[in-house]
Amino acid sequence: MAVLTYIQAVNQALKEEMEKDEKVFVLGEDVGKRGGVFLATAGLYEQFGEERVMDTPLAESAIAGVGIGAAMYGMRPVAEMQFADFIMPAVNQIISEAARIRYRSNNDWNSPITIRAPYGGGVHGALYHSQSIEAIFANQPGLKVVMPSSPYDVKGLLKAAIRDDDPVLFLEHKKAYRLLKEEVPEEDYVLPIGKANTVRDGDDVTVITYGLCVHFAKQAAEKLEQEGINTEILDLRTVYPLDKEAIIKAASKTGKVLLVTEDNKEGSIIGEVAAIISENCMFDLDAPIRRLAGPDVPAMPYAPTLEKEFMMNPEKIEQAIRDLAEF
Amino acid sequence: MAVLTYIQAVNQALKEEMEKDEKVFVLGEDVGKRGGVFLATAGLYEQFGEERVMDTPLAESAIAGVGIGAAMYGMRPVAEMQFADFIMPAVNQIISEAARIRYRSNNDWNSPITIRAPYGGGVHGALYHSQSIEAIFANQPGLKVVMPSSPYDVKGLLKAAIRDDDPVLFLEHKKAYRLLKEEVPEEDYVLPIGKANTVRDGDDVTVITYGLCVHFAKQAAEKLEQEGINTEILDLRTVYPLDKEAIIKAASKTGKVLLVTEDNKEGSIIGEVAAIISENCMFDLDAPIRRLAGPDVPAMPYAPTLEKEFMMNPEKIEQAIRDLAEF
Amino acid sequence: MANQTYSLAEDKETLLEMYREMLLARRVDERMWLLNRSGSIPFVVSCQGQEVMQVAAAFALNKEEDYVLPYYRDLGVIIHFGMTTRELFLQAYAKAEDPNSGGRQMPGHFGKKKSRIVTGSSPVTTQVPHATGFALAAKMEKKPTVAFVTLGEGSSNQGDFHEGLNFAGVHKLPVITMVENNQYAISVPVNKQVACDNIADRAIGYGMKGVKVDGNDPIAVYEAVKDAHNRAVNGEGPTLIEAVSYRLTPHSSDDDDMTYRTKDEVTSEKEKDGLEQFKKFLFEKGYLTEEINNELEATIKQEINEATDYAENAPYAEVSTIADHVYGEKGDQ
Amino acid sequence: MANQTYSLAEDKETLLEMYREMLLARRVDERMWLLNRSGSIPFVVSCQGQEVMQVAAAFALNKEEDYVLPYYRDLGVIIHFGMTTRELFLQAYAKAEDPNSGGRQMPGHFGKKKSRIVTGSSPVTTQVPHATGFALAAKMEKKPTVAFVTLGEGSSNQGDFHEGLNFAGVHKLPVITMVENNQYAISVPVNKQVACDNIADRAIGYGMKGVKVDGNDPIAVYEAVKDAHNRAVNGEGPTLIEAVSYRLTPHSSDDDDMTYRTKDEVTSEKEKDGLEQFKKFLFEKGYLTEEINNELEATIKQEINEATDYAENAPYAEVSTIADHVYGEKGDQ
Ligand SMILES: Cc1ncc(C[n+]2csc(CCOP(=O)(O)OP(=O)(O)O)c2C)c(N)n1
Ligand SMILES: Cc1ncc(C[n+]2csc(CCOP(=O)(O)OP(=O)(O)O)c2C)c(N)n1
Ligand SMILES: [Mg+2]
Ligand SMILES: [Mg+2]
Repeated sequence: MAVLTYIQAVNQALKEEMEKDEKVFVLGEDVGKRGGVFLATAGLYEQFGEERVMDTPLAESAIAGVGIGAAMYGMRPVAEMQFADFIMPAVNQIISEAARIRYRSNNDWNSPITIRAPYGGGVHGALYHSQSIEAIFANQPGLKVVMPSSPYDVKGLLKAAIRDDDPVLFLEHKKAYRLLKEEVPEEDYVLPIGKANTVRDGDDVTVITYGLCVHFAKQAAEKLEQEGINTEILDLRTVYPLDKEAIIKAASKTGKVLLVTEDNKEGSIIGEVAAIISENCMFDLDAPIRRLAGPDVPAMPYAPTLEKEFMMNPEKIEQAIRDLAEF
Repeated sequence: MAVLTYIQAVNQALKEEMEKDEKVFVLGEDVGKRGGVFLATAGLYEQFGEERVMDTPLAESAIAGVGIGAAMYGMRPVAEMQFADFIMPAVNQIISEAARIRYRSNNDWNSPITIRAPYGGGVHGALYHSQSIEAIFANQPGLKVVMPSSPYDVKGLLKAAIRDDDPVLFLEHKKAYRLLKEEVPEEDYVLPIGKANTVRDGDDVTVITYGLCVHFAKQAAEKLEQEGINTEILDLRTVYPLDKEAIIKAASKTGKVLLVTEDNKEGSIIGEVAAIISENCMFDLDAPIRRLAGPDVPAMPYAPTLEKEFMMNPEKIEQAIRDLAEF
Repeated sequence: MANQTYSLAEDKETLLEMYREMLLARRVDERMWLLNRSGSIPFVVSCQGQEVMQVAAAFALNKEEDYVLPYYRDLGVIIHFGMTTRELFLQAYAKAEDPNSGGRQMPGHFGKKKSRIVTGSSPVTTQVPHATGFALAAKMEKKPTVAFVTLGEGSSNQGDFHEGLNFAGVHKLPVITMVENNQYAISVPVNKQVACDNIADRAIGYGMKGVKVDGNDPIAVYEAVKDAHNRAVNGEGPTLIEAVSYRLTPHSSDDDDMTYRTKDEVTSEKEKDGLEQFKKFLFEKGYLTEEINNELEATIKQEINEATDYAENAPYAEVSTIADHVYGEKGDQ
Repeated sequence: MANQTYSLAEDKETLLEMYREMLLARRVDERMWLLNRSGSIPFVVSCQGQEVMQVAAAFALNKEEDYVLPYYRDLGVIIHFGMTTRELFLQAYAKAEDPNSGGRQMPGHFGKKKSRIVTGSSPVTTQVPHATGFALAAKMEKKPTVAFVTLGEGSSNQGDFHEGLNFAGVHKLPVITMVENNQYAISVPVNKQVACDNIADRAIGYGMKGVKVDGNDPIAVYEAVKDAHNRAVNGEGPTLIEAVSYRLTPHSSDDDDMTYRTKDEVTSEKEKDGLEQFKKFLFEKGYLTEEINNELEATIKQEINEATDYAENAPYAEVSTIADHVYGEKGDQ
């Protein structure tokens, strides 16, 4: 098995799906010759040509809308939003159209588009190149929102997204692109959309999180193990619709739950996770649910001091787990 | 005091604010001669003229964006989205711009725009004229989201929104427009944005809700009173940012909490309410938090049978309160 | 009627079939207003005044290869593409059997894959980028398919119009966009929607051909769309067509147009009604006679009566189906 | 240099001041690249190749009455409107004292109310409807104010361009929109962004005047903007100006333009550099001499050195301020 970075896993999944199915094509800004500003599509233009690796005009509503049209026709478009922050002009196409096409047509039409977007901070991106945007979309039946936490998951989940018969919003943490590396099988595999994944077993405290924060949580858990604190970590993988069973099981297991997100606290998707727990297994809890999140400010500032203050990190998580363990 | 309907209260608040401050003006589709498709602006065109009651081209991103520009200049625009469902093309202007202008400019600029939009179902509006859209916006620091439940609240809260120095999304339930009537003072008054309101005292069960559902909850509570079940009802009034104190107080009071929304369940704002309770007063609860919401389908269908199945009503709330009381 | 060299003017059969479809659209629409006013259906949004451009345009398309992305007034387009009268009343009554949405959407939200009619929503103009997407896919698949999309003139101010047409222009895609300029967007007259003299003037900004035609002249509309279709299938790219007529009814059954326009204006516009003009033209040509016309009216009336009865008595979708088809399941496409 | 009758060509003082501002913008930009490459600042996005059009346009505006809504390359515009060299380095270093955002936004996100520079964001083209809003407000308040907004040619494909300009056209508002066509949108050449020959051709669709000028010709740009400004204040409505030059640097410090364009192309374009041309013109005119020029360069260099030192040593915002100004408080505006 080769060791791949998170971004290489994105690239490999795209390459393999395009080789496997000629209905798969990529469209977005600078995805062609440039290979994407993060090189997610590097080499694809050379291998598959301009028509299947298409530089679009600078217009996100068209990137989504044209992709949705092609998907209804029967293609498998993979649309790239250059930064998740710039998906906003496409919200009408994604929510009013992609998410509702199957339901509104009573199953006559469907729209199997995958929309990739790099989200998250810690890259000196400031207010508009650092945002977590999942909460805006994680309330729209008909849409699926996937947020992988590792190169292995990226490959298996992106392939699943492209093959999914419904629209999938695929959010990649841009700081993870080069930070995270691991062995990724050469062969073809898919991971189930809609299912969470237990990435660590423990019986003292349960951490439920997703995306880059899974990596931070693992680091924290390893340190705490030396103190004899054993942490269960559930990676949501799909943040909409949520895997309720897995959440209830993981919360009940330890009775002490820490929910972690890089997003602002109020209105983030971990609020829904807390609600599911409080509805279904509140009496199994030995401590109040604890949420660890970004501050409720528009997004993270550029100044390194302020960015650091906003960002999630292993230390914050470690402290929160310890507090819960000692509760 | 005159008895006003919910829509008349909207109209009166607009009229009085326009009389009081000539920087206040209205812009939107068909708000002029037509007086708005729900007659929210009836008579204003005649009283204040075309320039202050402006029919715009059919383009929501411009309605919001031009309003935001005028607000930065120093005006007090009140933009109307003809239906909340059609706010989607304006999401970029509302979230990327209005909500971030003060923070990103470090308080040098601000954008005091009010954006009114009729939301909600039960009016044969089907998928695109019935939606609850608050969850999309109730995660954006810098923005305030207000959802009044009665004519009295409409007048006081809309005036407060127009005078607020920050952007306010003001969501009016279109079924309430003519359904709800009550005495509304002639004189000028404002109600505080950001504060919830206890509309009913009780010590058996606490219902926390907002908008039209407050009306349904009151009806349910009155019936249950005869059975000796006393219901506390907290009207959130502002759904973002939430009044955490009031939520904690109301939940702790009875220890049995029912959260109600007309929106789809997963990802709705009552999830955040549940999270606040489970973080802050979980051990004061005598029953699991109960959520009553719409089904997780894109929006309510047109066929009367299906619309009825989707919509919230007093019977559903009554049953849920009774179940909790008996828990 | 502009005098024409093209043989369509001499093609009796086609002209009569066009007339039949226009008349059917008009009569179906009129019936729906009756049903609405009598309280049987809660809503109707009309094609009246636009049937001529709709049917004439549809005739210039290829029913086997093309896709249409209609908007809510396009009864004429979808009738030609295969939506039956019965299906039209099933959607008006929101019954389970409605192929458009199974009663989930409001009337006027058309879609029927079997007839190559693409599902539509309420937010205006979102179908324009979709049409570009269909055209892009067809081009990739080397199919002779053209995407035909319509919208109102007010809707041509949405960002999606600009983004969708620009994309089609840059990639020279086989899309025909027809703006049905009926001179009002609900209460707002076209001069408060746009400052340009012609919506067709926007074409140059997208590097495509722009054409303005009299929407009450079926032969002019047919030829404009036919020409655009030829260029599309020959890889010469997209066309923007503006067809002008007048909205003869209020915006919808919820609207009161007397709050913003006068009875006189409407009456004088009614006199230019394209359907009436076309009928006169067919009489003058001797293609249509009182006898044929009465027979036609009678057949249509019966068809509508049967469809109304059928739809009225058809069942609503089971309440238990409310959560069906949010996501696909094995066995769906 | 197009030969001109208008006296600006003879107005030595103004031309020299224009030159000074263009040169300052260029030298500030060059310093930022040095600081970036040496690791002192994480990011820079450049004005190089566009200083001439930016400064010339700004000179045609009224600093006391107008508002500018610049985009990230507009060093020339904001320098003329009053952003100091020190402030430019404060924002590059993201220090607390930065008037643009107090170090909250990336470099190139300008805003300073005192200088009538409206705060900008990263999503492109959102400033276009804002400019229309400023113009609308000014018109309501009967002020002689004009809103001047800029964007790139790629950004002219966003829906907000269409919606903002259409609104301005319909209401005949005093807005000047200048598209700075530098022929690339990151890696995508203009011919893959638009299919029209000129961005200015889009004006007709909004019922406004469209003008295309050589962005390397300061006198042509000045006159185009001046003319638009005159018409705006006389209630004759908005203008769309396309000014053409070339992006001399990579898109930003994060970009590698050699992946999509050739060194030869860039070198040959460098020869048309408007700043160099203008300098030659001033020498020919005898307005500029080696001596004056060296003095100018020296003063600018010192100004930049001082600003760099100041900014480098200035403090970042206190961590405790992270939650300030999410919402207004008593005492704010
Ligand atoms: C995005 C959006 N905004 C507003 C509406 C409400 N609305 C429905 S039809 C209409 C007017 C459309 O006018 P036009 O495009 O000229 O089409 P017409 O109805 O005249 O055929 C409006 C404002 C909508 N459906 N979608
Ligand atoms: C809505 C949005 N989408 C994408 C981006 C990323 N982006 C930043 S600049 C740019 C290219 C802009 O090109 P152009 O408009 O020609 O301006 P230029 O940089 O050439 O001056 C892109 C795609 C963005 N900032 N905003
Ligand atoms: Mg119209
Ligand atoms: Mg450019």
